[in-house]
Amino acid sequence: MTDDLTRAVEATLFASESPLSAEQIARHLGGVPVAAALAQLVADYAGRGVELVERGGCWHFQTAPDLAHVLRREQDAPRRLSRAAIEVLAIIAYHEPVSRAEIEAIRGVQTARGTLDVLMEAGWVRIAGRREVPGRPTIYATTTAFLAHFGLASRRDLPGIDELRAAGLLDPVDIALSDESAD
Amino acid sequence: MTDDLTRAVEATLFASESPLSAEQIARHLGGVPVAAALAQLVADYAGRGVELVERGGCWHFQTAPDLAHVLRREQDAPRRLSRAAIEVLAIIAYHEPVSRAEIEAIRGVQTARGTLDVLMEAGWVRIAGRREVPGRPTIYATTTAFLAHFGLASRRDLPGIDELRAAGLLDPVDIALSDESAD
Amino acid sequence: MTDPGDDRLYLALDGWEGPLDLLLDLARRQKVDLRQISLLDLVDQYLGYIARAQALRLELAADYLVMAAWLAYLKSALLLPHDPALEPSPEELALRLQARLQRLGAMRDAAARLLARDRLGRDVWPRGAPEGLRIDRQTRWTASLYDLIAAYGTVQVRRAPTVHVVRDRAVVTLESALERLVQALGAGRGWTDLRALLAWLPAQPDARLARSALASGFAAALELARQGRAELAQDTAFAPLRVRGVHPA
Repeated sequence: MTDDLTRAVEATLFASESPLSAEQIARHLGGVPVAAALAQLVADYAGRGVELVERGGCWHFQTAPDLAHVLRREQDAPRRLSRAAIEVLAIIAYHEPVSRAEIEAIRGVQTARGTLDVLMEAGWVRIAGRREVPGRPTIYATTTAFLAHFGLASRRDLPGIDELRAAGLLDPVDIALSDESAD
Repeated sequence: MTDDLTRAVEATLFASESPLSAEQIARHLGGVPVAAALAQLVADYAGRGVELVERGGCWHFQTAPDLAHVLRREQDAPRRLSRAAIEVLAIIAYHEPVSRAEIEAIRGVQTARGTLDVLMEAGWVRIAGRREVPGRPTIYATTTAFLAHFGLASRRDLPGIDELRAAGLLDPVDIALSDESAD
Repeated sequence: MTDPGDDRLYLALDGWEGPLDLLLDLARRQKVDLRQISLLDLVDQYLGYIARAQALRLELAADYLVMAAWLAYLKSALLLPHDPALEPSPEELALRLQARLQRLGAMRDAAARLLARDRLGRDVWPRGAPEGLRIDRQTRWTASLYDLIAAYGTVQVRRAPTVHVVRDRAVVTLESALERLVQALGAGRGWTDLRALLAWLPAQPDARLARSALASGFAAALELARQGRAELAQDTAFAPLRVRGVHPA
């Protein structure tokens, strides 16, 4: 059975919002010496999930260092790529290695710097060196993680232009015009 | 020597900023059952200056109640509730879920607009839907924070609730009958 | 006003939460279990209290007065010989009032017992400085192969010079409709349904061709009317449009 002073020290340290020196604890408890109680608590908590430690003359409870991994947990937050990002990714996949200026030329739109960052953060795009032309622009290529995510054995598995056209993905005809007989 | 799971549960509860249900702890620790570890910890801490308690299905460590006098500080005085507020809180706790009209029938007086707001702001009372009777009145119930604040493991621990129920004093309130004096 | 107890009563006027609260307070002064209070005494005490408050010209909320009237009625009903026609009976009403007082009293006691418990933040404390459980949210980007390919298709389409192709289709031009109409009107017919004049269409006309012919024919008729070479008439809205040629004398 824990004695009352030890219990009081224990509760005081537990409830305190900041580490306390032995003097502060003693003052809080009416001026009694607390060194023995602190030693007792250190022994009581040894090997538990929580321990009593002294840092710079002040005492506080902390979770055992070997359990740090328990207190941090990773959680996946799935997010869909933006339309711009997936367009840039597609251009890199079909044209790699490709520079940013080339990507912009193909898209016909400026590419926000963040878009390439997102793709690199996702692990799908990597810097593949520099092109040996004036200005030595950085060139980008896809990664094996890209192939894995999209279930491709290699880039050759990407459907070719002819297949895209056959699938109607390159049909330039204005849909509104060709649909007239429906009314 | 405390086993690893118990230590992990102990550290998790110590580190958490709010009470955790057994399911939350288990999920945090990767899906292992934690009931035995919780029981072990309750036993370990019994009689110490800190104890492990369950409130409304959620667990947290708190200081032992008998040390209140040692730990109480000036700034701890919680905001005083008005008599009306504490009475309304008791009525909700013992009768929940209960509508405003039913609360007023018991108290024989209209409830000031701010009274329920204060209780909801304190986090002790929540809106529990609507009663499916004409007018679909909003009904109120207490929260786990209410149980935690008043040190109740569940509503069954409300002081005297069994006797009150046996005496018929918690029967559904008949607004029409109890309202004859106001006609 | 000589009884200091009365003073307390009056001074506490604002302290009551309605007439039921005052009744409960008065009932508790009888210092017996609420189930055994003398209701007649209680009614007298309440009415006496109200009377003194009025004598002192204290402002009483209306519901105190309503309760006073109701209690006076209850008292007279209880004292008068039993009238079997009264429904509910005065005894039943008295019991209900007692039940209400008991219920309110029980809740008031319960509230006091709740307040006296070891309350978190007043008697017991949670950990003062919890480390907190960190949940690192790691963004996992997703996209499907279809998204990728479709996006590339979009880019390619945007790159390609836009070619708008209007499908070849059977139309009756305004010129040919004008020509037809002039011919038909030239034959010196009287008023004729415009549609009849367009009957030179093939026997099984394509629906779109017929529509085109009608539209062009209508436009041609308007043009001829504008030029003074034809007249148009319609009896009512949506009635057949009739047309006849105007030949210079």
